[in-house]
Amino acid sequence: MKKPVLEINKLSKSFGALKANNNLNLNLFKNEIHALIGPNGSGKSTLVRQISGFLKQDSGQIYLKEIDISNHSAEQRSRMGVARSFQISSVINSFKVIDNLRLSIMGRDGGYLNPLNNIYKNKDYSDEAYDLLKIVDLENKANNLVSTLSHGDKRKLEISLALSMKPKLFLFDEPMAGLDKTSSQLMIDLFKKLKVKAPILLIEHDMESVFALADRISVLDYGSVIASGNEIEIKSNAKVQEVYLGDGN
Amino acid sequence: MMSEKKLNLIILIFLFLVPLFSILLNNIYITTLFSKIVILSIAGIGLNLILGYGGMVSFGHAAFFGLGGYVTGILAFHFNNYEPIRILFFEFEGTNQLLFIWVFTLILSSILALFIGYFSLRTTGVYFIMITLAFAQMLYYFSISWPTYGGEDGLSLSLRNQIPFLNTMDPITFFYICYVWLIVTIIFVKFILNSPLGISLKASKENVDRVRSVGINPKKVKLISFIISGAITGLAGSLYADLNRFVSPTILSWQMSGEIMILVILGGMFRLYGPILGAFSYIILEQFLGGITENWQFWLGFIILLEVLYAKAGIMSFLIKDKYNEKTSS
Amino acid sequence: MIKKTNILILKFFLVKLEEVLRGKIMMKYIISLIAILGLFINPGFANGHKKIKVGMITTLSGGGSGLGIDVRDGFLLAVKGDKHFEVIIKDDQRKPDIAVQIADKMIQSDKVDVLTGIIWSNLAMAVVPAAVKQGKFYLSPNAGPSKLAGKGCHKNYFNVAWQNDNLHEAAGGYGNTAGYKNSFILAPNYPAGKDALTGYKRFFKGKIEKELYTKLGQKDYAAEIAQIRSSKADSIYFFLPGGMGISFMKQLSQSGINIPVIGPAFSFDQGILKAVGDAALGVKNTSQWSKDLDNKANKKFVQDFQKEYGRLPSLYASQGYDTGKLLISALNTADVKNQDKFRNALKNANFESTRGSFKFDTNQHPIQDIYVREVIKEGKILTNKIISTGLKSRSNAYVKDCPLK
Amino acid sequence: MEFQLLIEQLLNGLQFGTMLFLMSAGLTLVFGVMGLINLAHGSFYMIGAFGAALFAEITGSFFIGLISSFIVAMFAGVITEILVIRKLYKKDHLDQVLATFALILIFSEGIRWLFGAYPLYLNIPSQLNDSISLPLEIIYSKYRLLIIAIGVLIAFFLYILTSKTLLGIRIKAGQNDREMISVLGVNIKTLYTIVFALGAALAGLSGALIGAIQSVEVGMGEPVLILAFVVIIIGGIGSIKGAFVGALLVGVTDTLGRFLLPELFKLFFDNADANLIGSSIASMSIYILMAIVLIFRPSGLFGERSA
Repeated sequence: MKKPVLEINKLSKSFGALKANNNLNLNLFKNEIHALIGPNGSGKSTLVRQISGFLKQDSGQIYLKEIDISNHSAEQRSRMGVARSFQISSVINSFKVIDNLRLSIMGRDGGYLNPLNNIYKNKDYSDEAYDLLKIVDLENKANNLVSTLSHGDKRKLEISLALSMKPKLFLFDEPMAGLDKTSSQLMIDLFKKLKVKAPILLIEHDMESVFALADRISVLDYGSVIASGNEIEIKSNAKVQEVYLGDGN
Repeated sequence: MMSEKKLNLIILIFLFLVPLFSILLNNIYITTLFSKIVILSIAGIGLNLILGYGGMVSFGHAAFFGLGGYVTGILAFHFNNYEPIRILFFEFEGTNQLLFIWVFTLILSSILALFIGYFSLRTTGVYFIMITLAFAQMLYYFSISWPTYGGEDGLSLSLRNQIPFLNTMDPITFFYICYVWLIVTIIFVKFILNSPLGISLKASKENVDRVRSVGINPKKVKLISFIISGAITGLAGSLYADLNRFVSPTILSWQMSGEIMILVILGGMFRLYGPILGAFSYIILEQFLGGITENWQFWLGFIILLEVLYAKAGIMSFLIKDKYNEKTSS
Repeated sequence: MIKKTNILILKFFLVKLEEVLRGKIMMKYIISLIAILGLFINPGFANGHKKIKVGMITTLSGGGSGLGIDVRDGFLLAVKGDKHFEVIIKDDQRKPDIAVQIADKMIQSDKVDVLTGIIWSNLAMAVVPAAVKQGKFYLSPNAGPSKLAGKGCHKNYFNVAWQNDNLHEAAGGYGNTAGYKNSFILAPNYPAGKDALTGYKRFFKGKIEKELYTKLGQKDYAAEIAQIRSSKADSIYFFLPGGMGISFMKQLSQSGINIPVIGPAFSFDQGILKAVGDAALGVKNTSQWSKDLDNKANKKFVQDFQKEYGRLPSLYASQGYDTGKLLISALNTADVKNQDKFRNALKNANFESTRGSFKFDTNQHPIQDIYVREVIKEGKILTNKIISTGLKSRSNAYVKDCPLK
Repeated sequence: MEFQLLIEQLLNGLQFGTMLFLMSAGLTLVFGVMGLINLAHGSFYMIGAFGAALFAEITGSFFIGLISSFIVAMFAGVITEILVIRKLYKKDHLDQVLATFALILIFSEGIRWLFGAYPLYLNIPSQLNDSISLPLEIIYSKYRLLIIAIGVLIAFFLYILTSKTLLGIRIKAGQNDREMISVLGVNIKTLYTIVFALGAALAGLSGALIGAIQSVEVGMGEPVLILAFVVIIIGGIGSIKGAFVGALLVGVTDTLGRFLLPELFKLFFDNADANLIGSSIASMSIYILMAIVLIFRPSGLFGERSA
């Protein structure tokens, strides 16, 4: 059997009495976009935060290419290739676009405690930054202040930051949220290109995008995966229908 | 209105010429007074590294300033009375050589900053302000009640410490020593601001999550910056002790921390040269008001209040125009 | 004073600078900066015969400023109308580093002949050694740290008030006279506090029940008073200057403890008595001066002070006054520029002190009587009355360490 | 060591703590509701004490003095809030620190201008100037017992105010969500003025209560201010309960530390050294306490965890 890039084993996390994740199992294979859907409060974001290391699990393990990273810090995981985006786009607003990328390239390569080298004069960094911006089509805004960018451009910048980490996998937390139709479509095209570089774990509310992109879909409810499969399997699953339509009827 | 670069140049040239003015006006005290301004500027630049660029509001930088002062005082004290310093099983002689003293000061204030920073950086916001204050207060009360080095009375150095071939007692020579240190500090901090550490620090101030998700540990970044900041302020304290030929617990008090902080904010936080202008205005104002009225503190308070309420980003913003005039909110 | 040539050089220099920098705006700033510097230019001082320039560094703002204000007022009263005097007064904010900087300014820029005015020992320690080494006279109107009386004495340093230990020694002596056998003594945990208790113990022959050091600036003495209550002491001696003493006395009287209290005059002097209130009534305190001292100089002083300022003079005012009178007496026989002659004139102390007899010992600290006073009520006003002489012609314990002859 | 002495010291700690609570309650409310760091809080303590001394002298009644301290400080609070503080809510912490520091200078020098440099007289009435016998042969000052009682009473009153009344609910809403509260139609400006003035008035009252047994002088507020900050940091900012617990902790630690530490060190050193080391460490004790609390609970004992 093929080895998964990411494997999550019996992950649990509670906040007081609330079980956000309950014995959750999940995996992600090469060249795959695995979409995670579920109603609000089903534990999707909690999961992303645990995978990326921003939140410590109560129990269970997370494996990245068979290495147990459950006890690694967020920054260690980032350097190991867990690249993420945030639900609300999170970039350094007071920096120029290109400096955001310089920051992330430098973070990836280490040596960020060096107080003497002039980072703005490092040609390797600049070249790589421009290459990355080309991928997301932002190279003509490289010297703009991030605070002046549109929402869509900020999303793109975030994707390029994730790309710069030489990722082994992407964690995208609602990347389409707040985007208009054309921007969403651009993003969908981009993701299709990206999944060849590294598999994507996608959390998304916009079902159109999910069905357009996902190779596999898992549905989360009350912190556990209740169904997993392709578009048709999910649509016909009784439990899923109950979760999504039950309270409506 | 002018560019920031031009203003910075004017500041440096003006400071360089201070001894000349002082000779022309036949008033050597001007030089002594500006030595104080330069020294406080160094302390302010040290604090500004973490305050303005790193968003860490340390209300305890007097700890480093005072430590620098006391290291200088204590080494000279032991040099003068020929008693070696004993710490546990180690024993070493005092010295009055500034070059050694400065190295000692830098090392010891870094160690202190490592200690204080390690614990303080577990907290954020107001808690950070207060825990740094707490550490400084501990040192303050300790220095008052520990009698070996004078306690509340402080410690007098009969002469300034020495540098080979220079007469440090000459006010102009001493001024230029401080001036050189100011230039060194500015260059060093400028390097930092363009370095990986500096950009990580600025980013950590704004968005810790982003920084972590690109593989940078913001705590380490902040701690290293805190140490550098403490060391710079410690050095300023050492110079201050030599300027006055005297150290006392006053320079460890919370008012001292407040004063360093005020001149940073007064001058303009997001600018490298802001603290210099802040120190300049604060000291000159103090001198000027003190000369005309006994209730000068009342008016000083009044002026500071007006500055905060109606000037946007420090005195520097009166003189130059750029994006920092509108305070960047994070 | 700017000489004309200096102005010309300055102008020439500025024109050159302008050419170099080629920016008019810059000039505006530089000129305004120079205008600020101009603030430091002092009015010219003619070096006429027998003029004297006095720099007074004292505490005029914040806590403890009452003492500085009294010293200043006393001094100014003494030299009032004397045209030989030019007095420059600066506020040290009770911070030693500020005091040092003011001293630098007065020596380097104002070029004073004599410095005086410092209230606190720690400030004196910071300023005096450097000032006298630079050839200035220093006359202390209040602080008398032991270091400056013993090995650290200096030919240009004169103390017109007392050596720090004096009042405490007298209190110890009074403890013997009053027949106390077992004293509870306390002072703040700082050098002057330790000196104070040492001074008391030097003369007190009874037992010390407990020696307690409190935090400097502490205002709540409940914990200490509880210990006094549970002790077997028959007397209390305390040295707690300023607000600390007020707090201690009030709280002691509220505690209902009825053990006699002795203190130095600092906590029972005119300025502070009103704030202590009736709690102070009957307390014995030691002082080298009192309002009711019966001599001509003192009567005139008390009268003039009240007339001039509309309040009763304090101990500190008397010390400032004596400092001024001493300077006048020296100036009458010698020019301050002739340092040796002037120093001898000071040493002779040929002036009428408000304390009656006044002489300098070889270390240039006073030899004087220290009195025991009792706090009484005159009408509605609390004040002091001398009840006995605690120590007659007392010098100090450090004379032998001082190399001066 | 005697048992009575220990109890007496505990009572002293309690009394010190309740006073600190009066000071810190306002500070913590103002910070919690308006997000304002107010260094000038100590000035209201001083203003209260001076107000009390003035009115007690004019009327001859200590109790009128006490009441005036509350009113005078409240008025000073209202005026300060309207003229200055209001403009600071939207500014960052640093500006607040700077501006309120400037206020300290203005108030301190202003008061000195008005009242002169020497301390003022304020003493407690003779019927309280006495001790009372408690069970177990404990003798304790009546006035200090009264202070404890007033402190506890006000703590109770504040508890009711913040948890049971409309004003309290609004204050709470303001703490949690500043936008929300204006949506609810509450007049935010008035609410802020009320909270600020209440804090100032409590500080003024404690200034008068303490001024009567200590001294009424310029600069009396700042040492207490630093202590009050220590208290609210230990307790967790914004929490009245935290301020109460923190105040008692600080009061007891300080009082007992001064008394017990020198005794403790006598076990290891000779008498003089023990006194010295003991009192040195005692003077640092509350700061050590605060550092320890913050190291283990970075947002104080009752603070929000995600501060």
